[in-house]
Amino acid sequence: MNQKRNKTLLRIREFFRLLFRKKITVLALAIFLVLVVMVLLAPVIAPYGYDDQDISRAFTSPCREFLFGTDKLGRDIFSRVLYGGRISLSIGIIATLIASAVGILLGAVSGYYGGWFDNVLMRLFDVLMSMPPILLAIAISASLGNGIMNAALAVIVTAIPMKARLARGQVLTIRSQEYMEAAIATNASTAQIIFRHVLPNILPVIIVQITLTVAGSITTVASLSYLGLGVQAPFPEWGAMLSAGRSYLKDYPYVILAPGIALLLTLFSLNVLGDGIRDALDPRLKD
Amino acid sequence: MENLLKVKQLKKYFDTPGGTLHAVDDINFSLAAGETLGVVGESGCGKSTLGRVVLHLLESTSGQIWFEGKDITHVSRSELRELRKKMQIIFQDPYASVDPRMTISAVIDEPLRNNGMKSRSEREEKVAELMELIGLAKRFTDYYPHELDGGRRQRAVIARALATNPRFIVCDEPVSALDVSIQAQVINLIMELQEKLRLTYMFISHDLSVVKYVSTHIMVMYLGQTVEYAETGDLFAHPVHPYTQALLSAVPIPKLGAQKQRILLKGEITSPIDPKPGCRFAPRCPRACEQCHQEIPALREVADGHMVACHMV
Amino acid sequence: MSEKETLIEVKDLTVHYVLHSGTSEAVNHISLAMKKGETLGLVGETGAGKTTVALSIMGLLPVPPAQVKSGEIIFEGQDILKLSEKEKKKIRGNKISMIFQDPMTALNPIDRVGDQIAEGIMLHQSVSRKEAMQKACDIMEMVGIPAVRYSEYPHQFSGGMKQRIVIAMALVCNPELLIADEPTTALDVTIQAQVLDMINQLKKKLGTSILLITHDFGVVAEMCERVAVIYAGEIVEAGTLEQIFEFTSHPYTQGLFQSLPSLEDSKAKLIPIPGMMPDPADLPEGCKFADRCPVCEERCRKTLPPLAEMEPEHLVRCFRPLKAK
Amino acid sequence: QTSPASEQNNAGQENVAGSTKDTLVYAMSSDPGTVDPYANMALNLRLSTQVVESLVMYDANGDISPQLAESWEYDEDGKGLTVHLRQNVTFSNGDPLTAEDVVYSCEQAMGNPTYVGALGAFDLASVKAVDDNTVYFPLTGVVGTAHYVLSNVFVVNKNTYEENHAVDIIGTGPFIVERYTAGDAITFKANENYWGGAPAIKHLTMRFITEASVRMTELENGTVDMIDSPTAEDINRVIAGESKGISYQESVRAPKVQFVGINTASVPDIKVRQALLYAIDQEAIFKGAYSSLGELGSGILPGGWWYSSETQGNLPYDPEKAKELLAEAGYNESNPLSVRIAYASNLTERAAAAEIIYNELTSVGVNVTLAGSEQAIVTDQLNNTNDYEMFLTNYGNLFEPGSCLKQKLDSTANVIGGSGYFRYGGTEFGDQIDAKLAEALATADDVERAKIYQQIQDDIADYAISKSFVDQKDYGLMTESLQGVWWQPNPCFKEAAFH
Amino acid sequence: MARYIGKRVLTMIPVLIGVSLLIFLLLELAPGDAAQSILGDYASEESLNELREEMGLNDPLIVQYGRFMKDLLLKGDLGNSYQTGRPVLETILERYPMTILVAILAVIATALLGVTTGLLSAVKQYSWIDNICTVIGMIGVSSPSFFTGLILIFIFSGKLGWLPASGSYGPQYFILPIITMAFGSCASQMRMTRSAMLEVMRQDYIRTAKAKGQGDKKIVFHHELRNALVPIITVIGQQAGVLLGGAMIVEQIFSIPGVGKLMIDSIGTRDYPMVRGGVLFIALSFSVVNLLVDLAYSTVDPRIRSQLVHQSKKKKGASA
Ligand SMILES: Nc1ncnc2c1ncn2[C@@H]1O[C@H](COP(=O)(O)OP(=O)(O)OP(=O)(O)O)[C@@H](O)[C@H]1O
Ligand SMILES: Nc1ncnc2c1ncn2[C@@H]1O[C@H](COP(=O)(O)OP(=O)(O)OP(=O)(O)O)[C@@H](O)[C@H]1O
Ligand SMILES: [Mg+2]
Ligand SMILES: [Mg+2]
Repeated sequence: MNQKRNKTLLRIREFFRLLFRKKITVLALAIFLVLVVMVLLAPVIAPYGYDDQDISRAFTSPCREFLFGTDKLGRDIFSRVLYGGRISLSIGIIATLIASAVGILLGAVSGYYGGWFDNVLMRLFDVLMSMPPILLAIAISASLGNGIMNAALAVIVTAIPMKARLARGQVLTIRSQEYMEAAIATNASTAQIIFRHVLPNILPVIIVQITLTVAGSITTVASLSYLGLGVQAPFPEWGAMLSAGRSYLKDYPYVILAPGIALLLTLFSLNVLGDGIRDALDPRLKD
Repeated sequence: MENLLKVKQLKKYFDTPGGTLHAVDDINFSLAAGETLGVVGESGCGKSTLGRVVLHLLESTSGQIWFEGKDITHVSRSELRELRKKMQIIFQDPYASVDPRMTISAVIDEPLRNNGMKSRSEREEKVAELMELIGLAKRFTDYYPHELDGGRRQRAVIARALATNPRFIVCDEPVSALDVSIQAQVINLIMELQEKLRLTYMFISHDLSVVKYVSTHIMVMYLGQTVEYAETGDLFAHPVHPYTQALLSAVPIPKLGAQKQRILLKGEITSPIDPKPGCRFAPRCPRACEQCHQEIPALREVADGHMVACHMV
Repeated sequence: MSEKETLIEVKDLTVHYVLHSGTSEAVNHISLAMKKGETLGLVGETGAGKTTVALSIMGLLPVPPAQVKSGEIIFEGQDILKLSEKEKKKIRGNKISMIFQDPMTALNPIDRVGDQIAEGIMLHQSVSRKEAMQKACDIMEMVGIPAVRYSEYPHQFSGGMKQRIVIAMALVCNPELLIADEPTTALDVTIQAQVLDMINQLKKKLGTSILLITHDFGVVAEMCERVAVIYAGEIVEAGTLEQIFEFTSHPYTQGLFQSLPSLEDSKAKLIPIPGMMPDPADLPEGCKFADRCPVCEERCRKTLPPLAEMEPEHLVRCFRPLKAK
Repeated sequence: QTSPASEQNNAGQENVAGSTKDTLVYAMSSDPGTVDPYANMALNLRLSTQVVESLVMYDANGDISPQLAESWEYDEDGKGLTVHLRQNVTFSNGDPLTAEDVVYSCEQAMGNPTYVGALGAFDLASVKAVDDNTVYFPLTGVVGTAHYVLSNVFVVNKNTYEENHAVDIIGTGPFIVERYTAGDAITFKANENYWGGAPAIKHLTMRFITEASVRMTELENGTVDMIDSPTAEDINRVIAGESKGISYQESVRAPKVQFVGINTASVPDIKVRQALLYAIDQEAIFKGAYSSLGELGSGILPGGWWYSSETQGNLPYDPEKAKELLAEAGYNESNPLSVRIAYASNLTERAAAAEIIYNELTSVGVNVTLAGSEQAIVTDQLNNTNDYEMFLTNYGNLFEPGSCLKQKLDSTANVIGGSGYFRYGGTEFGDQIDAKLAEALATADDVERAKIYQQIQDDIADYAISKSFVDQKDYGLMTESLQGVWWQPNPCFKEAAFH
Repeated sequence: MARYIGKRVLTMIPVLIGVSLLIFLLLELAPGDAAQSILGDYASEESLNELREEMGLNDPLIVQYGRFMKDLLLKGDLGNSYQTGRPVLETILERYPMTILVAILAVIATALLGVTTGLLSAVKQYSWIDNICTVIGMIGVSSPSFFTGLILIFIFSGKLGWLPASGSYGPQYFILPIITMAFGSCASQMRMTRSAMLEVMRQDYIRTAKAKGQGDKKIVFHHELRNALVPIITVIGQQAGVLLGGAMIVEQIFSIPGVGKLMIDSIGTRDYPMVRGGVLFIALSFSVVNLLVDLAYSTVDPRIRSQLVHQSKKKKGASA
């Protein structure tokens, strides 16, 4: 068993070696970790609350006291960006996880069983996917009304079909592998097959997808908020901050640059990481 | 001898975009316990499909299968579970046939777990026992398949097949992917196990010399159909069907001056999709006549236990 | 037949694949010589380095990771390895051409097969497009494929036909050397027989020399005049067909023969070679075969036996060769 | 591709070359989708008033001056209004303007409830033509300021309206619709036969540019000559003279009062309502959200407007008092008051106001939920549910003040729920207000009537249902060379010219 | 082939029916009252009810849906906008060409940019060019279009005054929006080109071509790129779909009068007929793009071509 652990360790080391082959991936991971830590420690790091208003200090330029300046209501943008990250990241991650869990399971089951279930589901997804995702998200969140939950729901619903498609395709590939047949020949039950063979084997692809989807979800939520459909005041979601600050771009660029760059960095690190993981997991690209 | 497996008028058709594909078309044979049926034929002639249908990995289109005297053509779920403990399969590609994410012990453990062996220690013991049986050193327990060479992987696959103490194993080209030196190791292992465990094999291969080495009986298939069936010695000594003869003559012999009279066939195996009436081999047959293009020849006994499907003999 | 003039000579070729995970010593100090019009069989197990030798001759080694550590390949008085890329292109497909193992993947799936044949003609001969097409048609007929199928795509052909097209492509410029890397391994025996037969006929007609890479002694027996057995990147035995088959001297070669089931004498027990080929990234010192050798001694593990000439043309790399003429 | 802007660009070049520029490009925030004045009462009037004229108009001082109506007189009993039309006015298609056109227009207005409210002073169904040039408007009561309402009677051509009104309407105005490119722009050309004399601007383009910052950029780049709905920051900068070459125009009247209201049905306790209003700092919102533009809000009607009460007003900002009152009403930390505020979150200023209120109410211990949505959803919520305690909205003051008050406060008026978003319909208070409104309408004496209206405003203030932040004006920014633009309450270009 | 196209067009129908149903359901869920939207804030309950009755809003959903489909199928009528009273179809058709124009330009820009950089970084794998392309592409995908757009306007229109910030009156007007879109999507094109190229480069037939003595350039363009086209086309198709559907936010920011902006505006004002019509139109163009992509495959790849022919043959057999 010890040997097994060693082997696992070795595999992990190999994975990281491949992952860090490109300097940019290292950079991305560093950015991401710093962002996550800062966002997690927001209550500690942030010098002000995210909603500490003081009209008298509206639009203070960045200075020692207010690192990124203040907004129209005199709130400290640095603190708001930190707290906003909590919202953006947690929606991104939670929505992605839910969408992935549901999507993958649906896709795996429908790919595995085929038949009418598969047919119905795929037709449904055809319908959902025949609209641009952002339009679907807008339609959903406009129908359900504003708010964090509804925005998250819109993101989830738009992400599920893609996850399911992906999982289904993977399952179909794996299903035709001989080891699946071998498992069936040894009386493996469907659940065993899905959980022991199918899911672990599609995991790498899924992990990559998840990193990239987190980025996508954050973008979607930010876009919704930007259009006034997503997260509502006073929560400082980045897209909402951009939306509220966009009129002041010319006079007070820091009002939108701060959340904009935070958003950009987050998405950049996630995208690069996802890409790096994909490369690292792709056996064809080894060395 | 008791018939362990009997197959009658077995057919398996696939629906494909191009039409109905006759992968297995009216196959009959019976196989006694302890014997090995060698199945040879060109790529795509339905060998693997036949094996899979017998094992219920694919449902037959029509025909009947008996196993241990029982009709198993249609079985319930629970019967199938029991059946699968007794019938196993070894695939050609030892890489594709094991889950790349499982360690060797997990691979061998899988059938034990799936077939209700609950206790962990018991299973570990059994895995160790099986690994010893097939000659895999203990240190490979936690290796992943890709860390092993083909020969060892194939041993693990054999161990997995043996885990439920089956009586019958379909070996679907178990050595074609291996190098000659390794191939010999595995063939020897398969033969030893047969003796030790009184196993019955259906041994699929396109390598005639291997089939000849391991089988007691041989069935030559062409486009889903049996063209000749005989005891091994008999078949090699007196091949009757023109296809068998051509096949035998085409095998290059690793001996100096072994050059025999080659029967070179024209063309290649035709499409099994919606085959034309008549003998399937007729388009390539050097001896084909009018009748061959009209009727499918029936499988007839031409000598004791030697069956041939040809109008011309 | 030994009087014929030498066509190509590989001298002391060493090729390594340098990877992060280790260096694969794929080919080590291999020397080969081929005469005009002759067929040389290069036999060995998976990973022995056969393809690497072939690619070195073609100048097609994947450059990283492959590195030529030493050696030269003399063809027409020049060292191919030292030629510029441009000069190599002139030789490739023209004087030396190659057939790859898998006909299924060797053809560009989206080009008409005829065009793929004509491509080589237009590259090396100053002919018009039309002439090239005509020539392609001719050669298609020659390998037994009706010229009317010029405009079809690879997926419309069966494996054997594709392999014939690949062969036609290789022969289209009358090369002096044809390297055939396991040309029939992917084919059924009856088709293999057709293809081998065809290669033989073409060879007779065109006088091309053939470097035939295979692991099948049956094919060797049928096609070759001389044989080199390669093990873990080294030649362990080389000689004429007769020398190798009748006077097998290296324990490895003998092991290979003994592990083959035979069609002729049915119940001879198979004697497998125990163990497996060493990892080319981690080769032992001494004789590479020592671990699996039934007659291995102490010194075999320490020092690499030289490739000794047992008799003219019969070379064996073993301290204890089995037998000689 | 011929386009309004390229024409404008050409004109711009001409300008450089020294000849006079006669093309004006105006940028507004969104495409109303129609030039029909009777489609709904919003931005469409910015377009339609270029083409279609009302009977009277507001002049630069905010006073009524004749337009299509030349003169008018009230009946003896004050219950009717006779309007004399200007002579020799023709529509741009050559049809003469007749009294029948006015009657026809009133019929169109009847089909639109917004106008039914806006024209509430008139008994629309009974408007009739006395002769070709005279129209008689019966009134619903004694409305001394009814002639102001004539500014909302837009006269369309009875012969062509039916066929063409959405993107190509025929009017008597200074401009003629040339082309309407949905979502992009509408172009007008000068009506050379305009009764008031052909305008100096020969081509008028109104572009729809969503982003305020982009509109401003275009103005600064000179690709647009005038913009509406600028950001408060831009306006302040222009007012302060910090933007070179850009001047501004403000509407003389404050057409809007921005305020927070309380749903009396969800918050029946007057102490709680007072507490909520005490907790809100009107000035902070005026400054923080509205950037101190316009006048600090003084009540339901804009300060200094006809009938506006001087004694009425907002409760002062007194958070301590608010806490006290809340405690008296039985709310404390363990049992906080929960308040849901409905507002249109796509309006940035209102959203900022909501955030300030959130902060202020939270600091007196109220548990606040901001329920911001798009306007359409908020409207639905306020009309059809009781799912809110407070709301942010504005009163439009496009009409005559009596109608304004009636429309806002009458619990039997045609607003859903009976009494608007305050929900006091059916209560004693509601009946009281209704009675006073009726009384005002029946009062012929102007001074008396004004008193009643002021009384109503004081009652409302005492009932503690709203606090206004700002009497808001509309602003337009333009290049300095553009002069003679009116903003009443829509931009009017008939006397505009580049200098 | 025609048969295949016919078949594909037929299969679009259920998808479009599904889309219309979905959007009907979604809008039913939505708060906001159509009658209210039309009549405005001060409408009376009676007039609202009257209008609802007139518009059939009081009928069960399924009846409303049936009526909608009937009008659509029999009269090609998508209803009238609540907001402007104009026929929805007319408005959409007016706005559609702009969206198509922008989408096509953006697709071309994306493809040009993405394919070239992808090709470069595949051919020069791990070189500095590869790295720079990757980084820039990654920044592109990571910058939400509303941010990119605002910044571009800020710089190029606001600060430098080089390019117009809004409108669609000439070639220069499209530069910023197209850059915004291409910047955001060229990374996936590049990524796909790169990996498809790397995949193809490892194929045996490339080795065969080299063995013929073929030159590098010819190998890259004739053999490799052509074979990599299928996945590249897939991505182009996906992007074309998305962009055709209206690069909604970009249209919004740059005030381009396309369908995307129309959709955002209509959703904002709860102009349901417009939303329904727009979504249907977008879904339709999505399906058409998918069909075009499949047809493009078949021109590129003879294997797919013969598959298509096969499939439609089978269909013929089945119906006979
Ligand atoms: N699941 C399937 N669906 C459709 N056709 C199939 C399926 N499985 C096999 N076939 C077809 O059935 C025929 C027989 O296939 P089978 O795999 O049994 O051949 P085989 O003799 O085992 O060939 P090989 O030597 O290549 O393994 C082939 O033409 C194959 O394409
Ligand atoms: N591109 C490569 N990168 C890394 N290692 C390689 C590469 N190509 C070959 N090798 C290694 O070099 C050794 C020799 O390979 P080669 O392909 O020459 O063997 P071969 O004799 O042709 O085998 P086969 O019979 O399987 O074709 C093997 O260990 C192989 O893993
Ligand atoms: Mg098979
Ligand atoms: Mg090889």
